[in-house]
Amino acid sequence: MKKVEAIVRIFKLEDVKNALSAKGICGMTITDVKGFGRQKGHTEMYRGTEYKVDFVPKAKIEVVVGDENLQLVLDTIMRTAQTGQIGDGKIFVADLANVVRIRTGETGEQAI
Amino acid sequence: MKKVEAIVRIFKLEDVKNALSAKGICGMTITDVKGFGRQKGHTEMYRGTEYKVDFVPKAKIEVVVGDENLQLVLDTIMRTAQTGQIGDGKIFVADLANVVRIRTGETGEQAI
Amino acid sequence: MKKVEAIVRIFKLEDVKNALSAKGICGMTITDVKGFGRQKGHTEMYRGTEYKVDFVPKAKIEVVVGDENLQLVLDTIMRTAQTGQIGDGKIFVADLANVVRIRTGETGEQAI
Amino acid sequence: MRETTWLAIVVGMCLTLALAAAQARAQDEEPEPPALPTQVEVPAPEDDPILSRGDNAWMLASSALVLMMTAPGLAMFYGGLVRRKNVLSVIMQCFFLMGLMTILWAIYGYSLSFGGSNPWIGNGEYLFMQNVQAEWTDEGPRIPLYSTGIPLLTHMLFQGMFFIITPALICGAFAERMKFSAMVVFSILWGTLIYCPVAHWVWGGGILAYNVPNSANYGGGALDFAGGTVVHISSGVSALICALIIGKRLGHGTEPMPPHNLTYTALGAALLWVGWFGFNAGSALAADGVAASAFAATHFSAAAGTVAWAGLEWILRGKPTVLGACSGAVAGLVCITPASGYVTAMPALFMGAAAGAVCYFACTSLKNSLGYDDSLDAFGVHGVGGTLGALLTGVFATRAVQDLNDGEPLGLYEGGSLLTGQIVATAITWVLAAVVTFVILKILDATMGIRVATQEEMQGLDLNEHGEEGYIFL
Amino acid sequence: MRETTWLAIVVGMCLTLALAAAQARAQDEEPEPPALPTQVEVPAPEDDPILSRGDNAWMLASSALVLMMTAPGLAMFYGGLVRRKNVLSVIMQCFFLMGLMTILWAIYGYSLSFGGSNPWIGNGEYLFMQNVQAEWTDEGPRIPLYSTGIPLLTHMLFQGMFFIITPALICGAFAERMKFSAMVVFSILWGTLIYCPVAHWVWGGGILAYNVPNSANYGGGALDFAGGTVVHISSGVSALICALIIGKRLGHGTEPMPPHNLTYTALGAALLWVGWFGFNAGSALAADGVAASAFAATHFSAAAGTVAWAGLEWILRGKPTVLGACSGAVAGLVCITPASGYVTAMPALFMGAAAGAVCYFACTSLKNSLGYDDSLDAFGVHGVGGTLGALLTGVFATRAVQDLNDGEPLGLYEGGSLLTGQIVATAITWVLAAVVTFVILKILDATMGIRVATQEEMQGLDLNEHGEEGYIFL
Amino acid sequence: MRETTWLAIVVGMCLTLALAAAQARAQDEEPEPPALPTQVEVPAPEDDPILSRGDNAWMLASSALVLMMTAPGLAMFYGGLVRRKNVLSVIMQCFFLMGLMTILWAIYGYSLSFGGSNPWIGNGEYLFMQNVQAEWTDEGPRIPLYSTGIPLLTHMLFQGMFFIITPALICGAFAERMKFSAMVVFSILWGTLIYCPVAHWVWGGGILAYNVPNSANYGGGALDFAGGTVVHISSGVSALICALIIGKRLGHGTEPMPPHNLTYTALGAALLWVGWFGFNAGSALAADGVAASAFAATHFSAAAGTVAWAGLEWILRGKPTVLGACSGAVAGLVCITPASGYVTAMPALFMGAAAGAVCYFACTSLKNSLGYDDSLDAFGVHGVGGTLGALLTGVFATRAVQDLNDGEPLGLYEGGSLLTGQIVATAITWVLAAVVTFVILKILDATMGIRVATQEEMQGLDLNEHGEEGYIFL
Ligand SMILES: Nc1ncnc2c1ncn2[C@@H]1O[C@H](COP(=O)(O)OP(=O)(O)O)[C@@H](O)[C@H]1O
Ligand SMILES: Nc1ncnc2c1ncn2[C@@H]1O[C@H](COP(=O)(O)OP(=O)(O)O)[C@@H](O)[C@H]1O
Ligand SMILES: Nc1ncnc2c1ncn2[C@@H]1O[C@H](COP(=O)(O)OP(=O)(O)O)[C@@H](O)[C@H]1O
Repeated sequence: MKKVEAIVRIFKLEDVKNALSAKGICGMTITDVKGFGRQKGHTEMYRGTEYKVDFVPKAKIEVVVGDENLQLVLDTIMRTAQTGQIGDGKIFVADLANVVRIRTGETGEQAI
Repeated sequence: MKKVEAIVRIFKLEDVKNALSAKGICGMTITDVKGFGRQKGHTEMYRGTEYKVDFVPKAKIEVVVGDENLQLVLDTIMRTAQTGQIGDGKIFVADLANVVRIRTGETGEQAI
Repeated sequence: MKKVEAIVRIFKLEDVKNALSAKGICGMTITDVKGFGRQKGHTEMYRGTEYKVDFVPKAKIEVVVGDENLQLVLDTIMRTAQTGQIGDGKIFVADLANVVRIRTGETGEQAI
Repeated sequence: MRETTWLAIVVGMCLTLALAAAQARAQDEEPEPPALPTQVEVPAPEDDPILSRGDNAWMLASSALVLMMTAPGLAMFYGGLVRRKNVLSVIMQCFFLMGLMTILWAIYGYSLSFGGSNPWIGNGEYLFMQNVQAEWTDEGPRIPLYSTGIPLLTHMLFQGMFFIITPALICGAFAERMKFSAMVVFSILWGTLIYCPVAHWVWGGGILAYNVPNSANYGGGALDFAGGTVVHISSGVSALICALIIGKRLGHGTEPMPPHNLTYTALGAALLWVGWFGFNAGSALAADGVAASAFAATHFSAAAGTVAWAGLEWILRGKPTVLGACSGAVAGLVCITPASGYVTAMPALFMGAAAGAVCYFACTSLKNSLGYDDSLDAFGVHGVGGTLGALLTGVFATRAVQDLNDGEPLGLYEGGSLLTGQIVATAITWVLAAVVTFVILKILDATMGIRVATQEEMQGLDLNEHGEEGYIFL
Repeated sequence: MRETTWLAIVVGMCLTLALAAAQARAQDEEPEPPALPTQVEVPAPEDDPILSRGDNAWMLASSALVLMMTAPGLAMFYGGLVRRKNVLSVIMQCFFLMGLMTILWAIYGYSLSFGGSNPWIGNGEYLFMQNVQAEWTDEGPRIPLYSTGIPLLTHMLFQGMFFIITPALICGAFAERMKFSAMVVFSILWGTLIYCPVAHWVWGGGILAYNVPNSANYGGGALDFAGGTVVHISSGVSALICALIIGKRLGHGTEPMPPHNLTYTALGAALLWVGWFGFNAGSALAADGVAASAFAATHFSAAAGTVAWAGLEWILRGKPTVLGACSGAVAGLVCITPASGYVTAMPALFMGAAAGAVCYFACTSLKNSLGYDDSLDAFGVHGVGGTLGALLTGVFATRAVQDLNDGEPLGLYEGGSLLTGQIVATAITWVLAAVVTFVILKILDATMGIRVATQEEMQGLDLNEHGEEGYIFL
Repeated sequence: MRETTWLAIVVGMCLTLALAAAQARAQDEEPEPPALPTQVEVPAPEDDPILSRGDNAWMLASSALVLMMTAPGLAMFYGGLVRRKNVLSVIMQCFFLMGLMTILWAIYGYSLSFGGSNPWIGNGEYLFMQNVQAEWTDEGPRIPLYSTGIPLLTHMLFQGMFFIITPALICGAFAERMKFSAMVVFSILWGTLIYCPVAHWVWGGGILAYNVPNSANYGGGALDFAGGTVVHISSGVSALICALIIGKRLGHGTEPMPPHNLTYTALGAALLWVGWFGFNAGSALAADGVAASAFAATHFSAAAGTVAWAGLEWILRGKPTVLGACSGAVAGLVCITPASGYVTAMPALFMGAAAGAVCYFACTSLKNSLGYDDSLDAFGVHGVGGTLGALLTGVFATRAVQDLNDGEPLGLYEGGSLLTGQIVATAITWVLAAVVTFVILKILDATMGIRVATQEEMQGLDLNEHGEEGYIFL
């Protein structure tokens, strides 16, 4: 089992969710995050004082998948989240030791 | 060392925290997240336009534990977070390479 | 590749970010989290009813780095986030299986 | 379904009532003397009053201020105190009542409260705004005047704003768990069966009016300048019954339920303070010296309440809280309401301080020891503060502000005997409000149900009752 | 760059216009009769009016209330309806217009609207506040009075508040995508080329005024007590044109765009309701019986609108929403505006209910089937509600409130012939607003551009147009 | 502990002072002429004034408006500007001062400010509201009147609202780091030792009053219609001293400290604008032509300030900000305050624009180059704007609005000599405010401490001083 963590632009979230859902991946968890990277932030101005805000709001999508679905998920996210502009985000893939479904107590692949 | 990540219902958070705490697990980190899964979202209506909101607010609890405590933590979360209804959430377990306590610089198990 | 997750005090976030940035680590993702640990929370009082709030607001910094940079990142965070008081936070290090840059499709180390 | 049935019944009932009243009026053979206002000294009403533009200017402004008390005032005050998931439900209660109660008032509420001189209930002379609104006569348009020289329309408007805020105050007791449909039906019945009679008894020349010939004059009648009995005791006591019957919120006592937006609560309290000048000083029904005196008493009592409650917390708990300061201000305002046009400055300061202290203990020790869940302390502030105010009016009312009894002293403090009437009026209002509210709620509970389903309560009323969210900050 | 050029052109234009008007006035040899106010019956203006402090008190309070409608009222109502990233841009539009339009009004707006007796446009007699403000005479300071006995300054102030809110209402149509600079230039031109003429035609004794000798009297002239044509039709129709020309928001129809803060919207709606008492009852220009009557009609219509819209949702969609209740209140207020000083209570209730229902369908079915993106329903509420109100004024206006035609009946309902004039005035206002708005926007679009860049629209106007964020809740 | 001691000392001091004043009054053998109001022309005070209901209506409404300026107005304006963790602390300062200062005013503040005719300080004639409130006489109740025909109670109330907002303005300087207890003691002392004397000097017939026989008449005395010296210079200069003595906020200059809720700031600024009509036009103490003129000047100056500040930002920084527009409005309002009842329209526009520009530079360049941390620019706006306004009053005041000197010209612009007195009064107020504030703060700092602990400042004042959180949005 793998945990796929994708940092994407906020306005792409809806598209990515729908695309994953269409591919049968129907579980995921979303977090609001702030990204710092190549994409520049913006400048704010309050009574003449300027503040540089480096952080850009992003959405983090976490999807846990069986190994067989990993590539499908990666491709789907890649395809729907890409704009080609700096700031499209990253996908991180990590191994998972176990998954448990709280409702039933199932573990492993069938808990996903 | 393992990182246990549990996605639970928001109103169960307090119970889970107290139960873990009672078992001597006295460190954890909580994030507000939005979940998407079998549990249905809700519909909102603004001047006649209906929006389907698929995301359900959830709490993510991250607990880092030594391997010896893993089962205890899993059991405790399972027990306190369960309602038996769809949407109870998931627990993900992953290996950790290292832990550092910033205050002291301790690493490994004793830093937990 | 490693994923470094640091839970730090909110008011140290700016410092940590700048220090990492100065060391050439110019990508990271920040999440607002609530921590529970040795550091005590606070008490709130509303019309005579007292509530104990155990959670302390913290910032979680996620940085993905090549293995060669791991120590540099750990040291930098340690140095800048430390105050010596209880509640300075923790750093968790985990292995990553892969990284993808959405914009270009690059994978592995060069996607970081 | 059941809600629709209920609405039909209620509407039917109201119409029946209206027709009955209209008929009652038709049968009234003997000519009725015009309603005697008890709030201010007025010249004998047979003299034709002439329009006083200065008074009308103040009363129109006051009417606007009193509406502002319900929303944004009370809506913010209450809205901030609930949890985020219920903020809209509370605001909706306030806002919808602005619409609903106004319609009832226009159709029959004003007539039931202020029409005719029957000691028990108003008649039908003002139904559908007849004899209130402008009418075409042989000499051209005529806009009827009230005895103090303001248009009767202005009096109707000002009083109508009270008819809105009073049931809205009760919403604090059942907040976060009442069905919206049940709240609507409850408010219609409550306004009709409790508010209108009590308003008539106290202000419409009815059984509790002070020193009015054809009132029953229990204990000599009571003084209630701006609504201690009519508004605060009636709503506060009903709120207690509501809290008891609907039961505690899920998780009450075990989960923390802190106010989700204390900034709203504080800003709402400030708006209430400002609006209360219209409420109390407006109750002079004129821009005269009594209005100025009531304004000052109101301001001083609010100030003393603020400092008393926050100060008590500071001493007893170590920190003065914003919620404490705001609650104290409201407690002071509630307490001075019945007295505002009858007391001088130092008693006003004293009454505010007393209200701050007494309501502080009511909302902390008393509530906790009795264990009911009055979500936003509608009883602790309005019921307790209103009762305290009604009684202290009997102590501090003075002929120095208004000579209402041929130069005889009024309050206990200057040697008068007003207190008895105040006690009687308070007791009668307590009993009426408690009994009728109990009956209404029991019937509603048995028929349409008054509480939302557990699942809905957990997810919040905003989504389940209104399909909306308060804040979407993404 | 181009913005600067534009500002220069506009300022130049305004000055030219002002000078031209001044000259026109200088050439006027024959003595001009003073402007005939059409909003109230006044004694023949040649009698020197004397200062009425009661009326002035109410009018000053009303002026404050009407300013409060723009901000915080409308700013909260509209601000809550947009997405978080654009909340400041909407508030800024309201706030900046409070500054900008006031300056224009002081310099030439009031003069163009209310100066002189030319049927088409005002003259220069009030330019730069001459003949309005205090002046030194041989007998000492003199503050000119309006014919109803309030200072002319008060009349100018009260009317000036309308000059602010009217363009602010239009902002609802192009919210979330209009360039701020374009909004500024648009508002200057719109105020000058649409508002001032229409205000003059209807209220300044111009071509649409009712029963005024030197008006063109198309169809007999129209009654517009507080701005059905001048304020709501003009802004609502222009809003529709704006929505059509600027195009839909990015993602409209595919992405959800829920209101980011419905608590603001509800509180703002409540403030609008309160402020509208100044708007409508203030339009009596006196604290008399007509003011009280207008106040009551306003209150009743808002109430009926609230219950109608929310009730319809309840029946048709299963849930009454907060946004529905608020929209209904505003619809009721819009609809009663032209009628408020001419109708009695039950017609007011009816008009509110009708507005709630009609605007409900306009904002849901109609808008969806036509497919334009009027972000905040400025047309659906103000255009549709204003038109409905102007027409129903022709039905329900009654001499019982004001006798404006020597005892003849006014509205259709009492057998009068007012309706024709109302239809004509409505049609003329629609055409003028639509055509001139179209021309202005096309020119602006071709020169300075009216819409922000796509990238900016996505990131939000707050950051891009103003360099600020609405909330920083960290 | 130390706080309790301090409170005891302060209360003791106040009582002593009150008794001393009472005694002073008792000793006064020669009959005192009644205080000469300098804000309006009044008939010789020996004629018994009669109650003017129109004036009273406006003054009661104005009093409500001025209270609304402190909260919700200033509370939102300031509350939005701080960081989230301190929002309640700021709101609490405003709200608690509404209680605290009112109590002081009722007990001795009004008497010290307006009692008697001593040129230096008021006497004890109004202590505990004696001779102000209603009293029982042989002919029945008597409510004393002020010379303009409003009840003395109304005058007291209106002036009391100024006594609340003035110290609240100072809170902007030490926001986010002052101990609440120190703020309380500071405000008591500041109100007693600075506000009351200055109010007496300028408005109570004291040493700075214009053209009053028994004043010291330095430079001929000064005109201050609604509080340029009394309110804005005194608070603004004290704010500067506070900022200097308490020191910078932790992280000032290195960490970003953006306003956490600019929507509040903008809505608060709008409420200030609306409330300021009561503040300035109310200072006519009547609903007459001067009130209308002051209303217009206020509105025009605010408008010009808005456009000037936002326009300057647009030109110099590329973007007009919401905070800039709001700050400009407040700057314009501050500047016109002393002049509002004495200037005509175009000078008002000019003064607003000048204030917008000057305060813009004060809050950006000047503050940055001097390096003090006046958190919310209480000095930059109120100190600088107030000083500018006081001086420009000396330039633009005109007998055309009020003839205060037997037809002699007033301001420099019309050839009068008023400016000297304005400069003297400004200088005296600067010195008094600076010196006394310095002494008070040094003493407080040495005894009870004025600044919270570092740890508490970092975590925020809301949790540490009040045990509450502003928003809990979970
Ligand atoms: N090394 C990293 N560790 C964690 N998150 C990163 C890292 N680099 C980038 N990110 C995340 O990815 C987002 C996009 O990165 P950025 O460098 O702006 O553009 P791009 O992905 O197009 O190269 C950042 O905002 C940040 O949230
Ligand atoms: N594959 C997944 N990856 C990440 N999070 C998941 C996944 N599946 C479910 N979740 C999380 O668990 C929550 C509960 O899942 P759901 O399918 O609704 O019910 P249940 O856990 O009872 O099967 C979801 O809201 C989501 O946050
Ligand atoms: N076992 C754990 N798992 C996850 N997060 C933890 C754990 N222990 C501590 N934390 C996080 O680290 C933060 C600081 O821990 P705390 O015990 O308060 O102080 P310290 O790090 O100085 O020992 C906590 O607020 C929590 O967010």
